[in-house]
Amino acid sequence: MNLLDVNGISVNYGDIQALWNISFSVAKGQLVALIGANGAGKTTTLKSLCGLIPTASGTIHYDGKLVTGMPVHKVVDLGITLVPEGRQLFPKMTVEENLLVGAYLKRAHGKRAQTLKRIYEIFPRLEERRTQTAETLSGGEQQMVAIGRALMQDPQVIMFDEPSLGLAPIMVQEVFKVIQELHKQGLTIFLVEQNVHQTLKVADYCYVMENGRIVGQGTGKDLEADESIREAYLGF
Amino acid sequence: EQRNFFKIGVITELSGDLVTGGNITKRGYDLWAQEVNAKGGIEIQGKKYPVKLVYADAQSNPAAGAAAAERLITQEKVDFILGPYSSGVTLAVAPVVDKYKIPMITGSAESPLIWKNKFKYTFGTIPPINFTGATSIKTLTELKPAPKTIAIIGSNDAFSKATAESYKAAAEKAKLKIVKFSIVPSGQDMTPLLSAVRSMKPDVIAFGGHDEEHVKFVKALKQIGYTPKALLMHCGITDKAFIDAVGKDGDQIFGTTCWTGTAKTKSKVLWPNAAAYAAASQKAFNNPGDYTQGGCSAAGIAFQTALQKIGAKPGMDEATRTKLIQALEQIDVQTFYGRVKFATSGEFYHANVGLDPLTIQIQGGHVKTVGPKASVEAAAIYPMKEWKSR
Amino acid sequence: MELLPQALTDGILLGGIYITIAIAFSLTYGVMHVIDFAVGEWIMFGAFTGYYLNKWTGLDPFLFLPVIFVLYFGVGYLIQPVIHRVLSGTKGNPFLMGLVFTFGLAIMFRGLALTAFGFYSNSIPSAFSEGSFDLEPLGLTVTIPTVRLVGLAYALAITLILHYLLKKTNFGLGVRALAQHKDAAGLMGVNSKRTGSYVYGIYVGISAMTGVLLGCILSIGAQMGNEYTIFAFFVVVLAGMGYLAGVPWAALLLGLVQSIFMIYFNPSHTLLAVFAILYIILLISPRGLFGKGV
Amino acid sequence: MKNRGATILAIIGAALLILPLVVHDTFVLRVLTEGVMWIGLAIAFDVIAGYTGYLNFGHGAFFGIGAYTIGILMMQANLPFWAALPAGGVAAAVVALIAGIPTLRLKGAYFAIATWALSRAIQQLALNVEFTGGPDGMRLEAFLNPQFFYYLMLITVGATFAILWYLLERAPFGLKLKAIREDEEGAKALGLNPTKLKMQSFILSALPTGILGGIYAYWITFIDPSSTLGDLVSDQAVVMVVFGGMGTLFGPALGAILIFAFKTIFWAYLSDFQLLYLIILGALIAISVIFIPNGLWGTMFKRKADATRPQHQPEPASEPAALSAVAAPEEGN
Amino acid sequence: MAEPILKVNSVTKCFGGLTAVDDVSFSVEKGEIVGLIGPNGAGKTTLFNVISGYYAPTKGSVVFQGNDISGKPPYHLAGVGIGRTFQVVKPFAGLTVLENVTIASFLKHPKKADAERHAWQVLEATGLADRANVSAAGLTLAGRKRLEISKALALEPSFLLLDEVVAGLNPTEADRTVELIMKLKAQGLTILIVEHIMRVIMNISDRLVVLNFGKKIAEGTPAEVSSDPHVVQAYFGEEAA
Ligand SMILES: Nc1ncnc2c1ncn2[C@@H]1O[C@H](COP(=O)(O)OP(=O)(O)OP(=O)(O)O)[C@@H](O)[C@H]1O
Ligand SMILES: Nc1ncnc2c1ncn2[C@@H]1O[C@H](COP(=O)(O)OP(=O)(O)OP(=O)(O)O)[C@@H](O)[C@H]1O
Ligand SMILES: [Mg+2]
Ligand SMILES: [Mg+2]
Repeated sequence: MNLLDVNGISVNYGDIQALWNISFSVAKGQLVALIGANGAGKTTTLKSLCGLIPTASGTIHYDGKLVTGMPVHKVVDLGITLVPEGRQLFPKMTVEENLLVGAYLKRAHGKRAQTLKRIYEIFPRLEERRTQTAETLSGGEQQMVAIGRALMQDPQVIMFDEPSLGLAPIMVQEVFKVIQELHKQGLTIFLVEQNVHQTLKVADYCYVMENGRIVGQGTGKDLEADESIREAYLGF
Repeated sequence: EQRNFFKIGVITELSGDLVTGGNITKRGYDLWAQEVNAKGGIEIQGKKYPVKLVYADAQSNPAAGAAAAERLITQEKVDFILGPYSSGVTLAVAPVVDKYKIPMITGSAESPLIWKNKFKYTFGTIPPINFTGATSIKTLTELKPAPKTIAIIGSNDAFSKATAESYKAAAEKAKLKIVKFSIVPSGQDMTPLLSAVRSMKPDVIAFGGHDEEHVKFVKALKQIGYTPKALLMHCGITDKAFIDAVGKDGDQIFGTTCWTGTAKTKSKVLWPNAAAYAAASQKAFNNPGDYTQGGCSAAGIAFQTALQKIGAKPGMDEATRTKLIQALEQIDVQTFYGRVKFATSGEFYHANVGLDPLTIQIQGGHVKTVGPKASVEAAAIYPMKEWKSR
Repeated sequence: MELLPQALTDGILLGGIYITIAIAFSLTYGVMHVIDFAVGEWIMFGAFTGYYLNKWTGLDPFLFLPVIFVLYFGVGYLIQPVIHRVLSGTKGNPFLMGLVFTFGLAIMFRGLALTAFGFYSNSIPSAFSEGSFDLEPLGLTVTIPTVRLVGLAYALAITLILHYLLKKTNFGLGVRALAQHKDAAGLMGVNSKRTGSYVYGIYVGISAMTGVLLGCILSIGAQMGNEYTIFAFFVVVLAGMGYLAGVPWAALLLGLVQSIFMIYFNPSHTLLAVFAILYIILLISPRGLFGKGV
Repeated sequence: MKNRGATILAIIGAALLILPLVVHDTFVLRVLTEGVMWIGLAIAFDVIAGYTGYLNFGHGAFFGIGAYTIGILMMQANLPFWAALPAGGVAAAVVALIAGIPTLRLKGAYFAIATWALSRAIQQLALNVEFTGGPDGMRLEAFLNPQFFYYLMLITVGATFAILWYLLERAPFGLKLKAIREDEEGAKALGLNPTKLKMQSFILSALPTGILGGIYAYWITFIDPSSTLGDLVSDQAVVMVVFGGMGTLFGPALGAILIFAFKTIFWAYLSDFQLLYLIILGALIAISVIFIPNGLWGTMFKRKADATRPQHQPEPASEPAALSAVAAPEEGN
Repeated sequence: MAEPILKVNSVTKCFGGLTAVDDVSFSVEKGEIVGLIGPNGAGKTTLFNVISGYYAPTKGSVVFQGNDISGKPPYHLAGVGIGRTFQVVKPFAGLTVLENVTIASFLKHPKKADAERHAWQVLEATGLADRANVSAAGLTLAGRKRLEISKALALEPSFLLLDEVVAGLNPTEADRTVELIMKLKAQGLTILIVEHIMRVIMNISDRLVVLNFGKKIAEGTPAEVSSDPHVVQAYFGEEAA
């Protein structure tokens, strides 16, 4: 069953059209990736999926419900969330407060103590830094908080926007491990990455985007074997 | 310009910080015009010429006042001008009216500064505050048991500071011991200062300030629980609005003024006496009017009298206006407001020195004259009743 | 020296008044990043509402506080979307736009008030305006006016309630998140529009209640707002803009400076001292007394 | 476009110069004089606010300092006006220099409120010292020659405009200030000294303001703390600049003309509706902020600029060519 | 051997109790590319900030072309030939791309017309010329990173500090940037670069300096460093690149 169904959406920034008639779907429990050049429109896609920016046309269904035009707080209430590009933490709040904001929703509020414990198990580093304000964390730690915060929402689908950006190799591996772990636990994952090599390895299915359009798709293995993809996105 | 009515410019503060005073001024001018017109106008050589007021808002800003004067004179071609509420605006307007040789009488501005500048075309019906302040102090010193100490506070604006200084000069002369003399920034909560004053236990507290400061002052004194034997403020307290605002706490406060609605005046021009004026004002504005408003109406009467005297008709030329100035310098007329007579030399040049200042006290919500002896309506209540037991 | 206890008391009570003026103002700045020039006008409207309610019903104005809060909460709630629109504009400088927008509102409100209420000053009578506490029995020459004490209590109560709301409730968590990062807060499920409206509503409501209090302690008038806007700015900047916990201290400092200055120095230099102190503190600690402003 | 703009400007300038020969109405001349003064105040304010990004709520203090300097020099030191006038500008500039060193380290609202506190402190100072006349203010000897003040104001503001235009729009200085406005830290890496540039901008804003204050004092003949050192100049300058469009010279000038014209017309011909005027002015300000956040000038000319700017295209051709399908081969690299 | 262009002598930088850079020394020879790597929060950006004058070192000194520059303000250092980019890009968002670069060009070309001409040249070289009149805010991430480089280059520096100018770029974009960097090196520029993308840093660097918890833990050729067990453990992780 498809948890997320995107049908022909277009998005404009003023006079500039950033997305052209995008369609794709994500099935429950899958790890689906979206790759593409800079400025292809990946972030724009994610933002429009969770209602952060309005779509000009097309529909988005989540779990059978139409979410197009819904404000972001309602969309996330349905169980889909985003770990945004650049982490977007609450800089003056402590690590723990950042995580607790994740449990703002009624749905998540009840289980917050429990979820928090689980997150500290996944990221013991965060427990060590509970009372440190987010702005003083290192890049990798910030990324952990961002992921943890999303998990606090008890979502069904997590969308990641370039979670490995600016991370040291050791942290990149860490983040990919966590993503795979979450996938294993049954979460549906939609991943946008520049680290194409690793991404194709872990993804069940993958879409390729260029200039605001979906220009290719296939399983991770298929795409990895694809010459043009190799040249365009894997370099060397 | 040929007209069969007098066109009179009114420059006053209809907006900005001084909007209260400006509007009181306007009422005074309005009431005069209304009354004149009700009688068919000003009678000049057997013919009656109605008056028409043209307003210009000085926005509580001297520059706007000067522009207002220029507009009224050059565009509206007014015959003469009824002047601003505040001294500041008056000081900016006066050179302009001098330049165009257009007479102006202000019914309100009472800073000594104006008169020291000796503007040829500017007159004022309200005596300067340094002329009136002494009377109240004198009245207070004649009460039994005579007060010995006084604390004087003034707000830091031109008028209030001058008030406080005139009280100070009078107190020194009357050998009252001044335990405190303070000027405070305008509009502030004065509680801490009054706490300090309280510890000195002065018999009299005198305050120079404006409307809203009067209310705050009374409330602050009450809140710290200090009742002096006498509390002296200024003319503002005669306004009904002040009495309404402080209610019973306003009772027994002294004030300095030149006129009240019950003043014993007699006149042949317009209102026969103060009471008639107060009644007319009550009818028009639901407020008997205070001495600023009265002074403004009296300014109109002064013009009216001078015009009649020289037989000037609307659309005066420069020569006539010069004659009008001379006539104004010579008039000595009894009005509902009292005697109007402008000084022609000295530090009160062109200010009205015909009036006798009065000491008043609020008694049971009414303004009563309690001094000087000749004008007394009621005996002063002294010492003041404790705030607590009211 | 004998005056010192009274000087301190007066200063603290005056500080209480400043807390009431500034605390909610600081909250909106912290959350919405708007410097509301109309803060004094909300206070003024509240004061006149209290005045007329008292006049018509004859009941004590303190009884109306909840009514006034609810009424002005509604007003703030309804106006907030407009302010939100101004502030979230991508054009121009939103901070400045917010400031100029509320500046326009303030001018308009003053005009409306002068038209509706006239230009006279007034005062709101209350049972509390009467008495005072004398600490004479304790050997101190200190008088505490009841109404000012009530004002201080009200200030502290509002401070505590706001503190509780912000720090201990889920709503508060959402508000704080919103203050720091609007989009991220949205992603966490915070309804930014509604939460913003609540905050602005609370601010307008509290400011209006403060107006009633000021009417009882001091005086009211259509032009009273300007002066309180100045003091609200003063306190909030001194506290560190948007730093709520700094407001009581900044307000008390201001009250004490004024009181000490009036008693021990030349009272006519009081405001000079106040402004000079604000200026100097900003120079030494550019984000307020505690360096915690945003 | 440039040439046409210059021609229009030249025509307006010439018209303003010969105006007093045609218009003999001294009131009109007075209004024009004041209008020109407001243009000067608005553009001077915009130097620091619009170009540099520092909202100076104490702008009125420079005006007042200029006014008082001239008042004191003329009335107490008996200097002639021409000798006193430059001193007004210099005094304002010196105060800007002294006040700028600490205040320009502050950011955003803190700067706005610190400058405002400073201007209040200066006002209180003037109320409390002898040589300013305290609350009574100060009267200058009256020299009521409308043409004189009109030309003096026009020449001063015209010169200010020309100098500012050159410095801000022609010379690198303006662009450097904008860099500071956008990102001070980033600007440092490019060799700009923000402290120095901000100070220059502050002084450049204060100097003409002080001179205008001086002319004002001599023209109106009366100054006092509540009007001359009050908030009017700052408040009105903010409104004019925002309404006209910040960070442009023509915007504030336009804003000054329109706001001043609105005020004057209302004041002169609709004075029976004085309070309505407050309501309308307030509403006008609020509404203009909502609908034209870039100000009039910004809205009128940004539109055009947007339209003429190159279309937002896909990345340059050296980028990977569009993948028409997964298998499409790719060239380059 | 000639005097190194940059010498970092025992530089320490503390923030309150935190020591972000701890007694780090190394030098950069003229014409080489030195890579600065290390885990997140190791102190790389902080060290950049010290070298470019944004922070004064708490201890130690920075010597550039034989002159002690520690504590000199950034605008002074820009004048002596140090250009830098920012990890968090800092475009002047309200200005156009051309204006952004022109501002930097003023350093060597005080006349506006000259500066603009020079800025054009820089933009052509960095491939942003077709965006010259676009508002800097409208650029994509790749564009903004390139704008950062353009601004630094417009200063005509002799020494360039690049902080994660490749991060976030897709491989093709990254390659273009690498190409640009190599071209700059060929023109004689000395470059100190921070980057997490191994593919890039390993290929372009002549030498690497590795920081961890503010301390220098290794220095050497890419080959030497990537086989250093400390570095592998702290930075690369088991699956070393
Ligand atoms: N706020 C905005 N205003 C105008 N244009 C925008 C805005 N945000 C993005 N764009 C444009 O929309 C297009 C898609 O941008 P988007 O950020 O979605 O790309 P992306 O695939 O996420 O790129 P990256 O890999 O660099 O993150 C780009 O051309 C970008 O310039
Ligand atoms: N201004 C500051 N105040 C306090 N701490 C700071 C400051 N700047 C940096 N730090 C701290 O110093 C340490 C080093 O930070 P730095 O930014 O130099 O790391 P980095 O090596 O560049 O990391 P990354 O690879 O994530 O960019 C971090 O722990 C950081 O939180
Ligand atoms: Mg993106
Ligand atoms: Mg870094």
